[in-house]
Amino acid sequence: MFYIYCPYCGEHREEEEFHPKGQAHIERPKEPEACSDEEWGNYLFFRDNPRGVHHEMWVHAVGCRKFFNMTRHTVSYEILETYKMGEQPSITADSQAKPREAAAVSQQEGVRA
Amino acid sequence: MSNAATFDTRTDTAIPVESPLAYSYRRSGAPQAGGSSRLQLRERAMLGHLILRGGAIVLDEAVRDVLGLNLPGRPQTLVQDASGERSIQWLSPDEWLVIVPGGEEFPLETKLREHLGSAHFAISDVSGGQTLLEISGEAARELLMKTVIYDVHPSNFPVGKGVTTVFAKATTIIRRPSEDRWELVVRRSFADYCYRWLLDAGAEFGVNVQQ
Amino acid sequence: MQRYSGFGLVKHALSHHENWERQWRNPTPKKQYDVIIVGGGGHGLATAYYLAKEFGVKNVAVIEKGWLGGGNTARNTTIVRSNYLWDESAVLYEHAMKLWEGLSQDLNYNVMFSQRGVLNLGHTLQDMRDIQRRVNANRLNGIDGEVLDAKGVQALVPIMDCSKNARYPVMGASWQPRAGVARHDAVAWGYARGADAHGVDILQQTEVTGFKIRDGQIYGVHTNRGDIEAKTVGCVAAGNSSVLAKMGGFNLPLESHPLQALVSEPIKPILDTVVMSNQVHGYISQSDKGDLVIGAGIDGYNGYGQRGSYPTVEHTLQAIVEMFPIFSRVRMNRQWGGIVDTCPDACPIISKTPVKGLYFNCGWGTGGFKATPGSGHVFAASLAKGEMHPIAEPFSMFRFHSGALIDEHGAAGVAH
Amino acid sequence: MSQSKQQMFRLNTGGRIDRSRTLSFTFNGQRYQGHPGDTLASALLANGVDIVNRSFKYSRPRGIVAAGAEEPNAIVQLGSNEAAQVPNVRATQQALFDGLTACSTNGWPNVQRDLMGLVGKLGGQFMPPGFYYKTFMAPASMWLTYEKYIRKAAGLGRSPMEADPDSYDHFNQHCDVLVVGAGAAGLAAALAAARSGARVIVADEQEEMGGSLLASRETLEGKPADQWVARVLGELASYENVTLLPRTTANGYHDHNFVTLHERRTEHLGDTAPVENGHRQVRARLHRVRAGQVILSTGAHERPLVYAGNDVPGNLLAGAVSTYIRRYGVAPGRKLVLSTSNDYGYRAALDWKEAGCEVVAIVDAREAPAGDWVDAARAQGIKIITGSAVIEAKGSNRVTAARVAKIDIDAFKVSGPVQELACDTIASSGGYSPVIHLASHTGARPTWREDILGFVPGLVKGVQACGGAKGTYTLGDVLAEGVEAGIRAAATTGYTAQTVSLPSAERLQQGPAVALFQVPHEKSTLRGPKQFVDLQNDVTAAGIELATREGFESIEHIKRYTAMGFGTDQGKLGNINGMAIAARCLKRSIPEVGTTVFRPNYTPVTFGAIVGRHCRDLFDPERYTALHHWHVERGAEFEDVGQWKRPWYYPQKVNGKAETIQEAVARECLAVREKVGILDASTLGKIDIQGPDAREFLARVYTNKWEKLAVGKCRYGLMCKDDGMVTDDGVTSCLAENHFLMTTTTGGAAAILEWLELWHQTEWPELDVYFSSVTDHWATMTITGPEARKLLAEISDIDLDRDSFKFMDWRSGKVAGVPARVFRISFTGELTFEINVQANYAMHVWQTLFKHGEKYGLTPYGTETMHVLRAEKGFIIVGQETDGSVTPEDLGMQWAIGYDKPYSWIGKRALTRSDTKRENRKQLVGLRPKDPKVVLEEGAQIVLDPKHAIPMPMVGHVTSSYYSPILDSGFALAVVKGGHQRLGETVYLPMADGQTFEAEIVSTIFYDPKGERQNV
Repeated sequence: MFYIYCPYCGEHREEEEFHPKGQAHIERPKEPEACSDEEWGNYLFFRDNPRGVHHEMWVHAVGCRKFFNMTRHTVSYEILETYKMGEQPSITADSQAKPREAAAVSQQEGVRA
Repeated sequence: MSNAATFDTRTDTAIPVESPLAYSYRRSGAPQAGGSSRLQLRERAMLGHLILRGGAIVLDEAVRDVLGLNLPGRPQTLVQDASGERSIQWLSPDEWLVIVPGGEEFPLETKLREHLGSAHFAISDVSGGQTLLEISGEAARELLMKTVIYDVHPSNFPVGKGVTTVFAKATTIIRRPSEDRWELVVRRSFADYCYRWLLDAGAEFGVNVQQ
Repeated sequence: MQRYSGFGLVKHALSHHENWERQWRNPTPKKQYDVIIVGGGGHGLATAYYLAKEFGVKNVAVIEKGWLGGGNTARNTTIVRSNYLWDESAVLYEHAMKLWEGLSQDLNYNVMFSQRGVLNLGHTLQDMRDIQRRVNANRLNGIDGEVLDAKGVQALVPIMDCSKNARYPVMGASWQPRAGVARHDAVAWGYARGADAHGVDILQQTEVTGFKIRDGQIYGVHTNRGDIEAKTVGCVAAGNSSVLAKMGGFNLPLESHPLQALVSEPIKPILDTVVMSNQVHGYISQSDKGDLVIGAGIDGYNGYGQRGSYPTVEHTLQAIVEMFPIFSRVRMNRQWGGIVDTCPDACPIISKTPVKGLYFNCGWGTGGFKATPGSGHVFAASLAKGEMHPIAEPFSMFRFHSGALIDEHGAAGVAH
Repeated sequence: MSQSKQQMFRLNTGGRIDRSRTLSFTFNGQRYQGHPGDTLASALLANGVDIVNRSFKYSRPRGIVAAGAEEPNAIVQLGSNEAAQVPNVRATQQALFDGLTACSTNGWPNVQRDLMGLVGKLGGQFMPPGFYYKTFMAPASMWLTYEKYIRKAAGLGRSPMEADPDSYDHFNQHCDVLVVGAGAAGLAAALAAARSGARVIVADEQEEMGGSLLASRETLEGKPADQWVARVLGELASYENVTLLPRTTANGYHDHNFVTLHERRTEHLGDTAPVENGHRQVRARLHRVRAGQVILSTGAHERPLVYAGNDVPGNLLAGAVSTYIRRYGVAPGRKLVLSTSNDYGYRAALDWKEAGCEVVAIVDAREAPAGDWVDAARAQGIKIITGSAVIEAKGSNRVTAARVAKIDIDAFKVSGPVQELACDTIASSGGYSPVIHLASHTGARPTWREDILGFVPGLVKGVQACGGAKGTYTLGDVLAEGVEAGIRAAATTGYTAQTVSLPSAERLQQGPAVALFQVPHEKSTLRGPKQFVDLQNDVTAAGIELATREGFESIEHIKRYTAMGFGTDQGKLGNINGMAIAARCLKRSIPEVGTTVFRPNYTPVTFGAIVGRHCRDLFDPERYTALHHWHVERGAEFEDVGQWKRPWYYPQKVNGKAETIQEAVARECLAVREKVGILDASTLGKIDIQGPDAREFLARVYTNKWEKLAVGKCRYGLMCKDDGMVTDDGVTSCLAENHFLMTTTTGGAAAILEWLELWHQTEWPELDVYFSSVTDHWATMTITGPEARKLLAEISDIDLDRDSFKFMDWRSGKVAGVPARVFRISFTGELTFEINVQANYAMHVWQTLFKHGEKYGLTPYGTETMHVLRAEKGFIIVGQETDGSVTPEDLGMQWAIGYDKPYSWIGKRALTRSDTKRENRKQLVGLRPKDPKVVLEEGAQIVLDPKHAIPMPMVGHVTSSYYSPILDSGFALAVVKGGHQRLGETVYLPMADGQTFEAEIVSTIFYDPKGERQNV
């Protein structure tokens, strides 16, 4: 069960307080009317669903009720970072090597009751 | 003016009121464990509850001037006045819970709105929608450990902290106004469930319910 | 193929079981096949089996990165039913059901398909409306089923709490007598043995690392054991479908989620039917070994870890004990997780793709096992002809562009 | 030995049992005696009970082989009465208590003489692995019949048939360091961590903490090791930052250091929890621990050797023999033969000898064993047979002799003559397997270490293993590793731990062990007598060999084909041996065959403990309105709507007899249509929306227009998802220019609030608007019917004049002396006022309404009547008329769609997709049954040609159907393909009972089509 650092509450909280909201950084087309059925369908339904580093949106439903983003490994389930809505991830599938450690430390080792 | 409607939902004429636990007392009673009790439970009903929304910078001055309290900017903090009767609690970066003695909420809202003028903010009166349960006694923390998933150990939950978290299968706000006292802010419609849960989980400690 | 029978068993016993043949070969990959199936689970093996047996395509390879039948086939709760709401899915699952009914004999492998019946409980007025709607539709589609009231449910499952003082009292249920359970591993092994006997190469420990595509047409796959050529490639990779699609250069409307299940310790037989409930959210049956086989819900986040979160297990067991208070002192032995690829409309994708010759069969979510024979059969037909089988037609991935979704959430609300 | 009631195998001295007190217990109907400190297993051995069970498949007699969690055989049914039954209790882990009642789970007519045993004897060879798959296929119709008999053999224990009298708890724990296992390593680690001030939890599965030290022949600081244990436990107990949890098993290790601990609080006291000062104690507690660091000091399980007849009672693990002697003061036999591949096994022989019993011989697979314990054995004059092993145990109900021979391990054959040694006990040791279960729960793959012939845990972040769990077995090193782990764990969680001075342990010389798993036999594995690998599932070496012959090459395949490791012991004893055998058959190395993945639970956990308090009345919250009490006293029947309990209808007693739902609903409907009714509508979701951009926001989330809605006005709104499908509806009122009150469906309230926040926080943060739930703050009372205005006028100061307070207006004022907002909206089609007051005043206002309402015939009505009335008006219920596949246009609600709104509101684009533009989509229509007496079934399917063969094409279904008292006829709402173009057409509804109903497609509005009544 995940232990999630809420970027707004500034502390780790139990997964039960959160709801996953699917892939992050999906923007609604600015001009929906200009979209083809295909483009609109892609926005609505088609997803990356990677095996590995994934950027997803969560909401601190039982807490501050804020939506935020999370970079998480979908196999190890390790949370590499969480960041506020509107911010960009510092860790991606490509640029993973170094910051991964740092982030992992703050998310994992730093856990203190 | 913020151009929002304000509405005093209270009346000073003597009208019988029913707290969210009124039905629960009738249904489940109010156990008196007496001397052997390691757990006290008490509802503080009919208080004034306001939800304050807006930017911290916008609200801070108004709250200080009107309520005489500093708006807690740090997450999970609870600020009270000397009497402990008035408090304001951080709920989210743009949301605070103000609890004041019953009847004070409307004048307070009005004053805040005057003070805030045309700034962007929101104040919602939720006094009828929630109630406050006080838990004290040596077994209080054990009871909470059975109930909420949040870490209530003193090292993580010092006096002056308040969080919104999972209470059994409901949501509550849990606060620690003083060393030996915990407060739960529960929604009216969930109050009976929470009450029955607390009696059930607390039974082994012997519960005293003060009405 | 060495035929199995009671007599054969006795014969082998007398020769100390020293003469049993391999159930399938362990061949080295050929350079080229007519059809490559990516994914050696139940669906993939069934596809290969029917390709070779029914559609005369015998030069087939099944490529499996792990061991055959090791994915969701080995991890599901083995429920088989066809009482789906919408015509499109009802036809598909009933097609599977009819194949289930002769499968052991067809494969000469006892998959222990046991038609002990499935109850879908209703606890609210809307539950009952949905149940009536579904059962009426099933009946007119030629699928067996009836609506039971609480008394009828109690009569079928005496140990269930059907009293009014339950939190969500049982108001009734839909009952499909022909539904039931099957031995999941045996399904994969039976299809593997059958496919192998028809000349299909099952390549285990072989991982597809990419597709060979030239001007929009596929002509082979890269694997960790070298390139293998084929002009027709069918991907049946369940939870890993999105990963394969990416290799093909497109996305799918899929999310891969953990789906958990658990079993109790074996106890003496006490529950003969399969019981499912959306409202309290749990489902349960008892295996021939005596374990209570219990399905939990899907975890909301994407996960390839074959692990889910603990609260899902808690909530499921709460539901089970709510329905069966006497199980409170029974003990949970083991829990595990699978990776389910879920579609927005809770219906599968059996489809052509933007790449010519590359087909996908995925998105079965929590309903894959029960469809195994039907899925394999219609997919095989489509691969053999190069045109989608009429039953598969509505399940094109492009329905998510046109909007022609087949929303089975009502019927598939609970993981199964 | 059934007459032996005087514990004839109990030693006169030694052990940690309290001989001064005697406990009596019953096993299979026989009364026996034991002592406090006994487990059920040690007490049974003390009384010479050899056969404790019958095996699952072959019904062979089985005895106790181990002393802990790894025991595969001694699985018993516990419980002195029906409600107290517990299936599958492991006798080696069940503390003895006075009056304990247990019996074997298999065996008929009894475990001593079992008829199925014959079947096993004769039929054994006809039941190889996978035999089910190869038989019972013909005829197809017979499988269920075959299966009925197969199922008879299923299961170990049985479920109780009565509800559980006990209660269970969850405990949410958080700590810096969780230590799992309080043996030498664990205690050392806990000590180091605790002294640093870190919050430490120590969990140990046994009755007493101390692990192997409680029964060790080794000394610490020259004194018996258990003295050091006592001292350390004393110190730990004195720390406020330490929690000691004995009888507590870490059963599951989940992500991010979340570990579940199963604490058995009363199972050592009785089969139901004792009552203490009026309160029944909690039987078990599930600790949900979030730990900063986890230390796995779970030790190692001894691995038995696999030889013929190794399942006959009297075959034990060497370590178990020592444990029974040293910890429980029981010698499980008289004459011992020890078969070992390593030095550790020798301890059993030494303990046995010191207990005053006869050691016939130590049979050591090594040519030249050397080491301190070997020397000690020689010094004791114990006969040591080298280069050999016990290749077969003789005996049926108890070992009578061991067949011993020289073996060639590499060639896997017996290489010398066989001698038979008379004995009643055979102890075997094949070395140790670290307990890696918890580590592998996290998904971390274990790694094989050739030097210790075992898997060691693969580790994820935040966890470390030490001692036996890591493959370290020498006491001195174990302690050192523990301390090191403790210090590191404390440091990682931000504490500074100073090192701990270790007690001095003896440094023993040990010779290398030899890799021996399956012992060769004169006959081939397939032809020879059975050699058991997994005792609980009757998996034999021959079975594994057969599986590999049939092409099952991955260990996962082999496990599934043979069922190895699927028992309640999860293969703690057998799995490694099984892998080794598979490796031999496949001519591969053990790691090549594959590692096994253990899943939670480490040992089984009571459902009740996992459920905790979330059962019975507390299974799920019941949400009540402020008026709930009134509804209950009025005898309302309730409907579950989400978590709410809503009055469904109010049956009245008519001359002593309660109304049926039909009678009650008819009465309630007419009361509303003809007089006035009242509904508790408090459950509707209410969201307070404030901010200068509130109006713009509404325009984006609703399908209809909002820019012109004036203060004091209300408007109905329809909400879609961006796929164009209807998801919610409700009335939103303009309270002030920047202030709106939105109502949502009862079930949708929470989801809609989150939906609004989602769009505000992620897509439109630039809009200045805030949302707050005020659902519980307001109580909502709907008075509706021709007399509504008169009634309200009596107790309100609001000007109710039809022209000043128009339909779709709201006003504020006082009702029954209470400040109220009154909304003139209508869901019934009648003149309606929705009175909203602060919930604390609700009961007063409600009762005042009734005081004044009687003369107007004020009648409370429930959700059923509400549904009838709204359906008569063609008003939809989201979730009933819609199912996630219905657009506003399908509902014929174009009037609520602002096609030309400037912003492309949520759902708009999707409405023009090729499929949503389709002509023949299912559209909402009314259905009038040809026979007015007919009330169509909700969910009934609609067809155009009822004579069509099955499958019969369906064009839609009935979404709502009721009897209308005011129209005195049945009527329905339905969705029909192209329905809007089919008004007047006849459709058919073929029902299950064979009859087919006819109905005409009509408008959805059945009553007061002009909508005059709400405007009176």
